[in-house]
Amino acid sequence: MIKKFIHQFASPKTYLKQVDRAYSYIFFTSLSIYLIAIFWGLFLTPEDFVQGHSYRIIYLHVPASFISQSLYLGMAFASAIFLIWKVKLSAYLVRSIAPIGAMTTFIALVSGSIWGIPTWGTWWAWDARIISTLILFIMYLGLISLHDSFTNNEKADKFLAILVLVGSVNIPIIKMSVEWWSTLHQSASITITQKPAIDPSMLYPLFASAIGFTGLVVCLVILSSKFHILDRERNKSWVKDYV
Amino acid sequence: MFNFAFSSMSEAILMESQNGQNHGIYVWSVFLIVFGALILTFIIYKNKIRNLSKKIK
Amino acid sequence: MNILYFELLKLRKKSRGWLGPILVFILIMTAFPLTVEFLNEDLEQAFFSILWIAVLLVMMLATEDIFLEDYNDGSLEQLVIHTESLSFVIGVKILIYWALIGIPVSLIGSIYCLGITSSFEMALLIFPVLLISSYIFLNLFCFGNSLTLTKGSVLGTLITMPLLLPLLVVLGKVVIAINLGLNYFDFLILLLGVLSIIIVIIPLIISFVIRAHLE
Amino acid sequence: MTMTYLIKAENLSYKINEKKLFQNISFEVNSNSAIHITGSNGSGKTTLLRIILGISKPTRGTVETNLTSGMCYLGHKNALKQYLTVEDNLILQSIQHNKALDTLLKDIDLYDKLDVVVSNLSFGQQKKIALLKVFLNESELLVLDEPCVGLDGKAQNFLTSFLQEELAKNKSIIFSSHINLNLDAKSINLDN
Repeated sequence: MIKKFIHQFASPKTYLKQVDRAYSYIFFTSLSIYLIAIFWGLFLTPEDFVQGHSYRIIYLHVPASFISQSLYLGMAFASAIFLIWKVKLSAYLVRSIAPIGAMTTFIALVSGSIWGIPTWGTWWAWDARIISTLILFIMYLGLISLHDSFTNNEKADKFLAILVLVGSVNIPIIKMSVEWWSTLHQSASITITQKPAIDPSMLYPLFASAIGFTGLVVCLVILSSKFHILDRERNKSWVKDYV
Repeated sequence: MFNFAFSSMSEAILMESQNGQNHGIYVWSVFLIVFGALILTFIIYKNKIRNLSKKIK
Repeated sequence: MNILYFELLKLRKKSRGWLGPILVFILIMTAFPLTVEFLNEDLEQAFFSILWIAVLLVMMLATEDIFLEDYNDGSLEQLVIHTESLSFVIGVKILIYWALIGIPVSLIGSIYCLGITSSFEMALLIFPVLLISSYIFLNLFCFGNSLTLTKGSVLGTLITMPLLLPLLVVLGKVVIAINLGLNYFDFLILLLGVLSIIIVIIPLIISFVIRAHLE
Repeated sequence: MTMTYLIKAENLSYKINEKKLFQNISFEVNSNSAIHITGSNGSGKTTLLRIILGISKPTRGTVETNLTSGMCYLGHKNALKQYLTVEDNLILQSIQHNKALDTLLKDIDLYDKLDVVVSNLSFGQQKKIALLKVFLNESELLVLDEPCVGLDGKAQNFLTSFLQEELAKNKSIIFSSHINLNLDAKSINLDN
């Protein structure tokens, strides 16, 4: 029952139709939220007492680093669905999330290291979160090159899903171990369990920028998945009608 | 909460902090990188889809 | 027990498969002091990081060929058709590789440790750590190389190395613990725990991967 | 009484990268029968055999097996270790050195090659060594993928007569071949 439902709902064709309808709404809403949030964060919030104006990078850096990890989680979910129910759509999604994940991780890495110059006095510290972000970046690239090295797409999907799942077990372990190894990075600004350590007037734009950035990344994932679906299913009749 | 932190455009670009350093260069370079990466990725994928559609047709 | 005999028969004629990695290990451990100015203190500081990286590298070299040869000549598909428990065979195969490469490398590593730190206790304590870590390395590289079976070991290493980082951190801590005379046995138990999970899971994953390759 | 079958394949279809290889292939293998799979290059003969063996999975359709003593498979890859001698390779394939083996080796002109390293043998000679496993098998179903490739006329005749004997011994054979072996076989063409 469930299997049949998933297969019907998750046919690439219906997915593309739904997503095409939603795309422009998501894009314009999240773009305006993001622009407002960035404007708010960069011009309207007060200067930080300790870090000065450089703390404004938080509105650009934190959403990217949050998304870069969430995307991996998303890939892991999609991989599990693919391996359990053999839903092709989720295999396509895994492949199309990977480059977007690499892009956001790259943003997080570069923005973080620029932020480090005024704050820590160095652009590269052997710090736990920098290292685990770098590793995440390399893992994304490894996933892409693993998939691209196979000419048989079905096999490539399977191996990619396995590696993503193994990696998803490992990512928290990597984070824990590297944190244990050394820590210099300021502790996370927002945690679920504790009261936020930053002022609400700085926090609201942060949330807004996180939401806006997430929406934009979702748009990118939609575009990327559209490309991969069309590419992989190009011999099917519905694709010719669709295009 | 909604007061401008800077009084002029040039101040906003320089972003001189209380410790006397200009942080504008860091903030704005990150800004450019983030927006550049986003726009570039959007363009790349739009292009890819367009080229592929042509090929399929 | 046929598997054991067969594997040994193959490796007897293929000495580059097991002797090669051991010799490379000796070469690395001999070459690295040449890059450091000859002061014993510097040597000691660099020694353990070189040791772990060298073990890692050698285990990578050792697993390069472990499934590829059987895949290319078709014995892997015969194995899949004729054995009920592919993962058991894979587990035994990894065990043999460890016995032939991991154990000698651990022994040689401890001897080098004795030579450089001139502390017998250190060498004695580092030996079991080397044994366990080389086995874990071997398992994970087997996993990586099974994924990238026909695509070369560079890609295999690229996707396996990130998985090994936590282990490297633990190994670094072990050395500190030994130096300070702290909770060495806690680390040993931790490593053994990790190993026991990996020994069970990795062959299962590899057998799944190999079936997918033959498909 | 229902017919007993060894292998029953129903509506097999296979796709690679969303391209159809073959569609709706159905057949039954009964004991004491031979099936000859034909088709042009790239029509999916090897894939079909691998689906029967259970190595590959069909995109659609099912394969039911009803075997008691397993199957014996010889594919394009001969499963020989190039760096080992013929004798060691036979050990690896669990073939006992006995009189039956000796006479067989004499029949196919390989008796004096036992100590030779496999990589020094020609392609045809290697194929013959791989076939030894088939000649000495005790399973009820033989699955042979292009068994004649690289064999000389004498060896081909030997193979044919061996397969005829096997059929007489109530065994079943599935094989793919471009050459028509002199066997009483039902043929399946993959081209349509």
